[in-house]
Amino acid sequence: MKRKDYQIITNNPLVKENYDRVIFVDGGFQDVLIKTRDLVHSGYKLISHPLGASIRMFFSPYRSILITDKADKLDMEHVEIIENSIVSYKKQMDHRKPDEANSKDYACIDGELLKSALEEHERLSI
Amino acid sequence: MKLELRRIHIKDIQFGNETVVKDGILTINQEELVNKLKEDKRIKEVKVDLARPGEKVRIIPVKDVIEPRVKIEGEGNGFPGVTTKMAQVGSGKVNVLYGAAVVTVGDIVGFQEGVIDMWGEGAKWTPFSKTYNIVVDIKPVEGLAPHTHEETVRLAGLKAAEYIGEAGRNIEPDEVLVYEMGSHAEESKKYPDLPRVLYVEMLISQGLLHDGYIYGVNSQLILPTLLHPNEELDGAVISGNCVAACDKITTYQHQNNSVILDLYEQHGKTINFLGVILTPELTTLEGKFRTCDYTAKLCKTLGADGVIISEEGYGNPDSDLLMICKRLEKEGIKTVLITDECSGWDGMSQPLADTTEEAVAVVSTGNVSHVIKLEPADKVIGDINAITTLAGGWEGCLKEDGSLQCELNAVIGSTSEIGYHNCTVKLY
Amino acid sequence: MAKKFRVLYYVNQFFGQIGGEEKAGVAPTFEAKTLGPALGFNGLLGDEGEVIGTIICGDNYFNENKEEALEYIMNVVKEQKPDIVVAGPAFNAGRYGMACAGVANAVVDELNIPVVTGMYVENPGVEECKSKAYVVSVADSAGGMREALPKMANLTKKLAKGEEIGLPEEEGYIPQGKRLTIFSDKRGSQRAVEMLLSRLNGEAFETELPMPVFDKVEPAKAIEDLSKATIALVTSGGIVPHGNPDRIQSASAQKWGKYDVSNIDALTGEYYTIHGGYDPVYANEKPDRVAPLDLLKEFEKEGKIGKVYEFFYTTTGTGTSVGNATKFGVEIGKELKEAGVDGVILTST
Amino acid sequence: MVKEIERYGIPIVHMSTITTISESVGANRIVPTIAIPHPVGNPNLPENEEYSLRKKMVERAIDALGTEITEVTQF
Repeated sequence: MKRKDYQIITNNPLVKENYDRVIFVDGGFQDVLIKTRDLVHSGYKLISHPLGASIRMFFSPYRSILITDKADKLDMEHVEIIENSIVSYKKQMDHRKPDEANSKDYACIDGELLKSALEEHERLSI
Repeated sequence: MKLELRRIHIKDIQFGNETVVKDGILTINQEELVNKLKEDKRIKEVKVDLARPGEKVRIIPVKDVIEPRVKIEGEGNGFPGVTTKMAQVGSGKVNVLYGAAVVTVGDIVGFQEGVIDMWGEGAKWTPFSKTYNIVVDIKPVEGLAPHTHEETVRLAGLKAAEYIGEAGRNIEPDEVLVYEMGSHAEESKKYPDLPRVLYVEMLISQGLLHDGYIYGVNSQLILPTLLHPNEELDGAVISGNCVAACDKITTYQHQNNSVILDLYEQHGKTINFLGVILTPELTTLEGKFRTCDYTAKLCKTLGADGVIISEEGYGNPDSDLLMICKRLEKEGIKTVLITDECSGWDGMSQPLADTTEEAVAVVSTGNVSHVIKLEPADKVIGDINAITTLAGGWEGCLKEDGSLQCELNAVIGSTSEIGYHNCTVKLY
Repeated sequence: MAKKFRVLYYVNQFFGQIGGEEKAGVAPTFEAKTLGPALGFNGLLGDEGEVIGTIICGDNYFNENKEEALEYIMNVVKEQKPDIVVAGPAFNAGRYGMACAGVANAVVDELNIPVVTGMYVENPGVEECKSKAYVVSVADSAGGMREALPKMANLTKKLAKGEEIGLPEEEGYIPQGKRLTIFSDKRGSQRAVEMLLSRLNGEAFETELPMPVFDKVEPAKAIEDLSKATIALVTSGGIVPHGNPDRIQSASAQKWGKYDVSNIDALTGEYYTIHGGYDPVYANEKPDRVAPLDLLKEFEKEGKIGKVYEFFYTTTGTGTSVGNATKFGVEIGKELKEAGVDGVILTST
Repeated sequence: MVKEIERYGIPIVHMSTITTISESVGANRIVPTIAIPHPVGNPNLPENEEYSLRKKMVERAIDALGTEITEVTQF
């Protein structure tokens, strides 16, 4: 990766092992969202969307989110996205538990999706 | 472009010594099919099974569904850019084994759960309980990287559909559907007074198990692009999605995209249908802003008066859907959105987390958290372990009598956001 | 012949034929008879069901002694074992509506027995119980009795027999707010095309997923002279005195607290945060970062505002239900109004 | 809470970080704040700068109460 303007908020041990610039969250998907929210409220911006694109990924025990490496002015659009994501997550998981039985596979796919997100970020050279 | 979809009505399927269609009965030479697929050295084992509507059969975990076809006239048999040489599709004659479907199963990851029940309560919720399904279960050799594994299963499904489709080459069709549409200039001249309508079809484009392909190009890499509707009906777009069972667009649903077909139906009568814009749903926010702006710009440049936007998936794509809507409505272009919703088990939650006041016309294709009960099957095709994943993931979702409770989101095509199925939501 | 299903009826003092406003204070009684609307209602059930008795309660009694009233009523319900409970119709009578709603919620929540009632759509009782009971939409006065009872009786029959309940507009009840997945006779794409055609032709269309509409209040008039005004400070940021004396919950708050701040110049030092939804470090360091009492006191000294109201109000916003937030607002607003407060600063996290 | 208090005819200003949520709960006078953990403050600033920022925000809120409005307004 040429760009170095990101950080990864993750609770995925695979990601922790394989990447630099990691803010590791010792907790669940929701804790990753909350950590992201705290940082967005302190002026960091979201690079990747906090949620996945399919319902199954809501059940993932692991999540990795990309944010900027520097705090800037608070961006309301980003605040709204992370807040709505938390509402959405809680609603989806209302009665469900994360799918721990398949946690290895989720860790792998989360890692793959992160890789795609980073490549996409790389293609947008701002 | 002029495309003839020549439907041969399939009324039953069976195994036999050769792969042929006779009197509407599709016979499959199992061995030949297996050998054909095993030409790919990455495949270790192939099992083929049949599932007919009404049988107490459960298919799980489904990866993709493909319609078997053969092109008898015109360029590009199969799926150009993926399984066959590059060609411009959208014109010519295609013989379709209508009523048959190739269903690929195979767990690339343990949490795939997409289910098709061929009978009873479960059958009501999926459009693929009404097709005669040739189920192809693919086990690759050990040690494949996840990407290669996914690709292997994806290609095997497409090849199986091509192989079976060949059986229809010389059969007289039961009905012929003609899809013809000229250039924008020609059509506008023919129908100067009809409102111009575009279809924006969003595709999940986010990485492994979350991809779509257009002429073999991963949609992650494209700017929104314009297609003649015939191209999609003729195999230009395929699915690489595995984990959004209820609302992913299977390859079958691209080949038979219901929004395209229903807009075609109105072309020249009430509207002038301009075509399909395929829009990737990206992961990064900057990427999302770019594709949404670009989509709106295309619609405006093409002079659309109205646009139907269909989403794929659930979660971050909701943002794209509403952003596109907002941008179009601001330009005075009227939109109708198709999406599913999550209003919780009891249907009492706010259905969308993101909202925008511009989204005044929305078709809801069902609540993904709606709980349904599935009876025990006599026979399970695929991976019996996937049943545990299928059952809800909460206390008491597996009953003593073998029945299970799951949410609609596990059922293939149940809340199809191209409106392929009949589910909707009403306020009670 | 199948056994008749059993209906227990609830009415107020007026419809129970005890008396008018002067009898609104009477405690609940039970009569094994069909009184008032219960009589006509019984007739509408035909051979299928019967009203086994009527509970009568004064509207004021119910609303002022809800606990006692419900205790009596619930005991009757438990003894009589009805298959279904019917209350009202209350038309536009607010206290009667609230009583029907109170009975409905208790019966559904505790005994899981279905309840049918009838109210005018603006009756405050509707919001209270529509998600649990079936509230038939009726006229705003008792003149609508003749139309109300058959609708209520139809729903009662269906519920008692376990039949499927149709759409609100078909059955005549006020939507309960449940979004149910059902099958349409047209596939989604067809519905989308038709909706678009309606839009393009300027015809009426109905979205299947209405965006939420937010209830608006007219902006209150501005304060004319700030230098004479009393300003109150309210927060949903969970700032409380050390030790959290009122035990306000850190999330999903069930109550609010008020604390005398007339003798202090800042919250810092004596207050801290109990809010469960954010990193507490900054707020604990300086709670005035969440509720800026210090600066309001400064502006009071400088004469920019007349006075900081002597009480500071606080609760937590995280996970607090809309219902509770509304209730807190009503209660706090009432106190502030009575105290003659001129303006309010509400801070949220 | 905002709406219900304003219903009594008392002008109320909502100091809130998420102004869209503020609008959705029915606030008419809104002052945007800094961040959820410290709406009326910014611990990253030197003390005197934080003080003047805070004072400005609270003054804006007070002035909002003295300003006649007809629709949702951000101050």
